[in-house]
Amino acid sequence: MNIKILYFARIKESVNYSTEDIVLPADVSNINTLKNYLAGRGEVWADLFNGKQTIRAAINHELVDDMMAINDGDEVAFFPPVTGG
Amino acid sequence: MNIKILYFARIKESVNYSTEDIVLPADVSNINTLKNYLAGRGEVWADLFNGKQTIRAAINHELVDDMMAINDGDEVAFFPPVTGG
Amino acid sequence: MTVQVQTADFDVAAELAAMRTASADIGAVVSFIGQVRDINDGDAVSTLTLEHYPGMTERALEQIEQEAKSRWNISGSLIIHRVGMLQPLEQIVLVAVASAHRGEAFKACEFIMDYLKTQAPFWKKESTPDGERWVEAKISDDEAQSRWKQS
Amino acid sequence: MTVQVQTADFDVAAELAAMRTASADIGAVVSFIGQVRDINDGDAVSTLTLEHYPGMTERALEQIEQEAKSRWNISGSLIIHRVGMLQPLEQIVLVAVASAHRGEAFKACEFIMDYLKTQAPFWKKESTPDGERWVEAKISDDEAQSRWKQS
Repeated sequence: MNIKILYFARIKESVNYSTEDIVLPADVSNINTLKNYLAGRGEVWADLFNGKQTIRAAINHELVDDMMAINDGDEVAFFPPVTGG
Repeated sequence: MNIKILYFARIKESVNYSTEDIVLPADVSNINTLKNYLAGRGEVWADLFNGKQTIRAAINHELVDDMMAINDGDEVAFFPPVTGG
Repeated sequence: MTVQVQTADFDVAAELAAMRTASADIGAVVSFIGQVRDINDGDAVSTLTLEHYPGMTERALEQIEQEAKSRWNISGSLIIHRVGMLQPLEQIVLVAVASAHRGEAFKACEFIMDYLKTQAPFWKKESTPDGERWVEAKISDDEAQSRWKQS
Repeated sequence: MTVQVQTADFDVAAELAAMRTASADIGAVVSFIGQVRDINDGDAVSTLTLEHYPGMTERALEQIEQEAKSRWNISGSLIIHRVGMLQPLEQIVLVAVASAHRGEAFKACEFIMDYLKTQAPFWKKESTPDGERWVEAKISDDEAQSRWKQS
């Protein structure tokens, strides 16, 4: 399936992407498996997505946990814990 | 001893005084005995000071309880529970 | 630490700006504005008259501010309370607290209001279609204050 | 119930006056103003840049307001949050809640701030003498939010 991924704050700076459209492999079905998939892209990605850092995820503008399923056409976002206010 | 008494809000309206200077009898030494003394002035005063209504007292601008001693030259005030804010 | 008791209205913007810009160490300003409601206990209110005890009022408000300052790490506080005759929608009271962090500012501001409601010598009289009446103190205000008692 | 995310500064006086005078049933307006501090974690801060997630930000803030409205009897609420580059002493955020009575306004306003701090997608980057750095989330903010959890 096709999804859009957005990156914010220091994650965006680390991966040098703010957004990408990707076709997910068949075995990537939720946030957790997507993180594992991204961690396989190289050292920078592994550092971010190997589970040692707290990375929050949203699907279609809703905060979700790692077990949340991803569907075709979703907008997925990864970002650090928020620091507004 | 000589003291000044101030009355506020509905107490002032009931007794028709806002302030008076009085010489206290020898047996009036604290707020409680002063209330009893004032209650003896007549029906309006008895209604206010017989203990059935909540009447707060202050001495020299400090809220006090009924056992607080009164000294010569004090400014004593009687008023209903406050309702500002 | 400022206390003002006055008949004139107050300028919330100017007061909050002065409080906020007093120091660049201030991260949070919490404020409370109280205003005259046009209805109370089910009756229409056309005017509200506030009586107070000059001298004691200022002293009581200053003591409340001091107590707040002793309990929380706050940079500044302000209490402005009006007296005299007010109409519905007019401002009655402004309490503002500045602090480096929000939690202390929220607590100190609510503390000041809860103590003001039970300790500061102000009395409200309402004009309603049935005539004038003194506003009765609320048990809920005593309860609000008692939450802050320290053992 | 209003939410605004903007680069421009906001006029606290106008916003609070509009909120306060929306109804003569309103007796209390509690507000929070957050501003840029010139020091953080012991280092001088020359500028603060706020990034956010357009679309999700507004949605998250609206959900926080809805949750506050469902928990307390409030007449109105307002959240204005700035993004982009700010200097020390500039205003970052205004949260205001109007209610008939003060207790609900205080609780709802602090609730909105605590949730905003942990749920709304904003990120702060500071410029210090040692360069730029992203502000780290605080455990104390998670703890502040968790106080409001309902069983």
